[in-house]
Amino acid sequence: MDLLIQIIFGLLVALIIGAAMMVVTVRNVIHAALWLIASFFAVAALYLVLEAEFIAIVQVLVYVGAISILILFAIMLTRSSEGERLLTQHWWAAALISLGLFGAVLLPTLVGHTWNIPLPSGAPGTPETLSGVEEIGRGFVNEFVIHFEVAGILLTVALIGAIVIAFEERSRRRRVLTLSEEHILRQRQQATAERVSAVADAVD
Amino acid sequence: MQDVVNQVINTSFGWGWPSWAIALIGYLIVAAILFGIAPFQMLFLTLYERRAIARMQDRIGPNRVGPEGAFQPLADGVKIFTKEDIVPAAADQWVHFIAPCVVVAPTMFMFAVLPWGPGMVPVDMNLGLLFFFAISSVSAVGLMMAGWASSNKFALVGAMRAVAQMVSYEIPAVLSLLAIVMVTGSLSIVELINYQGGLFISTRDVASVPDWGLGWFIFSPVGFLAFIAFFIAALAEGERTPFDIPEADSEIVAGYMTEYSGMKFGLFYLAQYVLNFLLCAITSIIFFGGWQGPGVGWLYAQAITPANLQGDWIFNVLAGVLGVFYFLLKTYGFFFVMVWIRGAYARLRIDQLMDFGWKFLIPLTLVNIFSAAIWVGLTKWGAADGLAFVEGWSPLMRWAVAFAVTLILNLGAYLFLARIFAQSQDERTRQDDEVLEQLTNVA
Amino acid sequence: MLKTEELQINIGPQHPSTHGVFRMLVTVDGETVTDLKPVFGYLHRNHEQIAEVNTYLQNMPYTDRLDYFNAMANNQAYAMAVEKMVGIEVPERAEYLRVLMVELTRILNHAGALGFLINDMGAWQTQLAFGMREREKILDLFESVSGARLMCNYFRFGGVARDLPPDFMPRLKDLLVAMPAFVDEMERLLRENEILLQRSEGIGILPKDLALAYSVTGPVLRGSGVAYDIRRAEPYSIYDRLDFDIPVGSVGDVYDRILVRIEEMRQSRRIIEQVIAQLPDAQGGHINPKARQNVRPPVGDVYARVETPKGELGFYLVSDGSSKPYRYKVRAPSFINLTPLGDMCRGYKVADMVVILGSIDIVMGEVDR
Amino acid sequence: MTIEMQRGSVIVMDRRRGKLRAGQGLLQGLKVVWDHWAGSFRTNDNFSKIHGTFTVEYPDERLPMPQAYRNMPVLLFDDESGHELCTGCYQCQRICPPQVIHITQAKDPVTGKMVPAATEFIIEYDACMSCGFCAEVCPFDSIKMDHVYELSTADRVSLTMRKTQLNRPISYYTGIAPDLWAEAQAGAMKKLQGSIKRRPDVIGLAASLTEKIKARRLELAAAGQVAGGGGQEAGVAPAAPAAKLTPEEKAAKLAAMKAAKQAGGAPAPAEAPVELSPADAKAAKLAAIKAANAAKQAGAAPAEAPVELSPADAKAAKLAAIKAANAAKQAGAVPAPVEVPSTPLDAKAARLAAIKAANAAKQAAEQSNNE
Repeated sequence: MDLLIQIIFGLLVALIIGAAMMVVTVRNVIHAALWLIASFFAVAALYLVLEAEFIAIVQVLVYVGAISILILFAIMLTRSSEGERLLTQHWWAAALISLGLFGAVLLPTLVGHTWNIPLPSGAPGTPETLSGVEEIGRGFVNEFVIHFEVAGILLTVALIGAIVIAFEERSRRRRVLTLSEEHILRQRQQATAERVSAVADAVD
Repeated sequence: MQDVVNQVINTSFGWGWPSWAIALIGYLIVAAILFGIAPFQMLFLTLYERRAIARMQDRIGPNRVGPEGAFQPLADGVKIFTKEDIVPAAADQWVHFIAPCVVVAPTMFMFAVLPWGPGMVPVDMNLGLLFFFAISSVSAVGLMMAGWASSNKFALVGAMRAVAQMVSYEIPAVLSLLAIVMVTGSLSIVELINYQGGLFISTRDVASVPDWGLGWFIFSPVGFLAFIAFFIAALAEGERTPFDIPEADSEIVAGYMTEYSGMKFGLFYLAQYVLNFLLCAITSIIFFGGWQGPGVGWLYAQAITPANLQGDWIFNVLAGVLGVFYFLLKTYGFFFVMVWIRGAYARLRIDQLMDFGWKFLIPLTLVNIFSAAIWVGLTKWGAADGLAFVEGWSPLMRWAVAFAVTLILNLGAYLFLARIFAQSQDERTRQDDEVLEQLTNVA
Repeated sequence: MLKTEELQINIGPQHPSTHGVFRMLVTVDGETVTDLKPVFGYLHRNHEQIAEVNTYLQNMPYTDRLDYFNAMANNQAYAMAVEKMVGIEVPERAEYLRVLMVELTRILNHAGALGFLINDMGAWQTQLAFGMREREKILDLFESVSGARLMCNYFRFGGVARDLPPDFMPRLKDLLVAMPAFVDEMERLLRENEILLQRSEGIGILPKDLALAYSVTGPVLRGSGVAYDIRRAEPYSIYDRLDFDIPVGSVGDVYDRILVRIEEMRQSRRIIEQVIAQLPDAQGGHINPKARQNVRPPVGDVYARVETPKGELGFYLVSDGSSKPYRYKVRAPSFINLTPLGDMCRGYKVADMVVILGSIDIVMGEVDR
Repeated sequence: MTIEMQRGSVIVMDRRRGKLRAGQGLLQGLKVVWDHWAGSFRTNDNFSKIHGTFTVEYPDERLPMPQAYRNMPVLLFDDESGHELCTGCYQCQRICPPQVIHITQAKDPVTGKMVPAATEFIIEYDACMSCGFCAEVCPFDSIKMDHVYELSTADRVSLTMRKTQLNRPISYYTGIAPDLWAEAQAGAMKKLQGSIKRRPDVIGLAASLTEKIKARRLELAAAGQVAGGGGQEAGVAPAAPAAKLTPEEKAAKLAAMKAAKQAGGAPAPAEAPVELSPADAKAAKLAAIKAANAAKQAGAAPAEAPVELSPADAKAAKLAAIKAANAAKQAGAVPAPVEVPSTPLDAKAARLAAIKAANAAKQAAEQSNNE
């Protein structure tokens, strides 16, 4: 069993890293987004290997199903999907800085962590129900209520922002009149003009 | 399956293979069976649909190839396999190539959690229902890829419509299921089916009801409304009439499939029909008890199960056969309803579809969640949860009160929303004075 | 901010819903049509020029090919034009036979047109199949009387080619028994259906005075609320002896056109029943025996028009005294009704555009000629 | 814009607004479709029903074609004699709107004059518009519209139909359209009777030929006077007729015409030259019998010609029989057209038969004169 898990783990990690590399190296932005989706999906599979079913499913639902679609939409709204390869002469500096930052975040964890993972206590194949829906629900309204609420507010704000942007755009866009609307409009304008001229005549 | 494989390899043959190999073999066997079933469903459903809709149109339908046209799908398959695969010169070759696979794969995944009969589920996942819908949303990526890579305007418009529709209609689908999940308190599909024993009333609500396997959710107001909403959303998700907008042939030719030919096109078809099968199956599981039906529960109680190791294997077989029979009967029944609707209705417009989803279906499902909460409170909670007044009532009484309250609530909500929605639709089409005033000022 | 662009889509000439080879150059903003240019001529067959090298009788089968849904009505218009030019008397019985055929044509055209319209809205052929079933019955009748289903070529100068075969009347009476059930069924499928209401109400409105200005005719004009029907406005043949009503719409949208077509089918049935009742008393044979088919009309010109199911079909003929028309001009209803399409579609969605085109009920054979 | 209306009114369609639409219409639609589904297990074979399947499973079942059905034109010939009804009058070629009919008129091999028959008759089926004008206009009912509609081929050329492909026996046409054929027969009969009343001398001849015949008669009469009365050219030329017809002769002639028409359906065959269709001995025998009958009706004793039939030389025998028939008709004092197309194969036998026939005819004429 362990060997199988290790093989699967290796494959998944290779896929994740490979896909992530492709994301930053391909020139076509859409291709990059698609590689990103592949990476997300592999991460979800990794969660499944860790027997974190709920997280895995949420990863698929949120990242693969929703976020990636949003990314694709966003890319399609941008002007060109074919990016220029921007490789300055100081690319090594950028690489160093990013590596340094990465190390600064990761190294304390790598060094300070005690790497003695306890073996599962129960028999293999019968995981504990860590992902019961009731527990999650209780977690949301008890322990993590602040996080939950903050996330909710954030999403609401984002939603409202999106609506505002779309509305602004809509109001600026000239609505296309249908034939009958145009006709009624013209009739009214005529009537108004006639009224005005009648008034003018009366004044004269 | 794993224990059977273990039995055969290690006990009978005595080869002493490691557990991971046993597990792998077990998974592979199950996967192979499912991969065999899925295309078969597609073949069968295409013939089924064509024959049924032909009857609705006073025709006979394909009856030339084989007895009653039974081999027509195979002939179509041969035809589609031998067709030339045309890739447009302007297409993005790789994405164009991968897109059908991305569309088909999730539908195959979804078979993993589908229970066919009592004890017959490939993976009894705790979160089966969630898994089902999470995976189904992945195919939207494939549609997007197909539409974008074809570099065809019809395909792009079709993909945009498809994705917009899928994303919007997932919400009412999941919300309507949420009501059911609230009642059962579990996301496991197997648990959902087990809940639906009984006769008209679920045994979990009123324990004294005889278990005829007929305590389906459809018989409660909450379940009924959820069923209506879910089935409509399923039609939209499966791109069935009246929601087949992404492939509206009279407007955008074939939508995202426009630039596909040969077996790639066939794969889209495969994905669509398998998805339709799955949606019908999940509808029958959630609202019509899946394999539940008269006799199955009794047979399965005699069978060898983890709970009853002294059972007789013959009952396993009998319960399985009867369960699968009920399940497929219901599933194909729902597919008939899909075909029936396809035969009767025209297609909505994309903005009307969005209106309907967001302005009618989602409020309706939200009301239904409220009803579900009332249902749960009235049937399950007691003084400990703050509902002291139900303490003295008998379970049947509690059930009856819950039924009446939710019925009134749901019916009222439906009529109210229908009126509001009809009015809003009227306003859209009206030569409104307000609208015109606005236009006059602008002009 | 988000930038959006207008997209130009070519709908046609090869497209499932353009009713033939017709192209619409559509500019869309998202899903909204901002501009539409109809492009036609893909089916141009030089009809009018061919007619000028043919004799008058030889043109009769060519008129079948104009609007191939209603060959009988086209024949009638052409026969009337030539008869008017030469001064041929048509026997009473022949007139009744003509009206019978033309009203059957009207039913079959509307049954087909409604079916195709619903198909354009996205239904999967069911309503069309029902319409086609009735159409087939009528075509069987046409076949038994004229020898062909579509290209009937039944009318001759001074009458019709052949009298009714003996089994015609019983079959026609059977057909009339089924007709109310069929129309009611069609109405049930079309009239109350919420989806169809959504797709047709308020879509493609053509206001009354604009309809007149565009000189559209037929159900499109009547749908816009103008009670104009040549059968009443300028009674020809024997229409002044028959009772029938003119259905008109009130708004001028696709829904009104559907309603008008449904009601016209009922009225046509009424006419046919009256024709059946009056036919035995009618005088004369199926054709004026004195009428020569190889006509040489006197020098002059003539315009004759009839109300075909699609609208006013007129033939303008100029004769130079020879056996061939000097000028032959067709006023085709489909062509004229198509002119407001671009304006009617503006501001609606792409899906509506298809429905509006379907509600005009064009046949490209007549548009391109 | 309103119009005056006497019988009828304007109805404004009711849009049924203001009704709550909560899905009833959708359910109604489902009901309609359900009724059709449930009713589709019966077949719909009646015009008065709207439910039930109305599919005709085409290659297995076919709809009966109405008699008037017209698909593509074909040419008719007489079953017994193989005689073609077409005289090559060009009426159909002239009326044909797409101009797909091409006729080559037959010529006498001896004199080079036009004869009322077509040596070649081409119809381009690929361009034919099935209007049926050719059948309507044909004065001899020789071109009729076929009912066969399975004409698809892989190439366009094979749809250019030649005369041999177009020829159909009359019995074929009576099989597909008996009423129409009866109508055509009645029409032809009426025309014939009218012609007999109007022009008793030249019955059944094309109008263009009557002048020639008159001239020829005068010429022959003059020649006869020179030769000393009643002589005739040997061999090819038939008996020269008496200048005046007796009433008996007239009756005999009418009977002959009728007999010919019963087989041929038109007055044309009586005079028209015959081209042999590939017929077998049986057909020849039939023709011989018919000729004998015709001769009998001409008031003569049975001609010898049919008796001498030998099955070995069927073709020659048939030719002889036809000649005999002609001769018998000529006993009715109509001058026979001189143009007798003889097959090059056995011209000699044919010539012999013709001479024999002429003799028989002479005998017959003498007998009838004696009577």
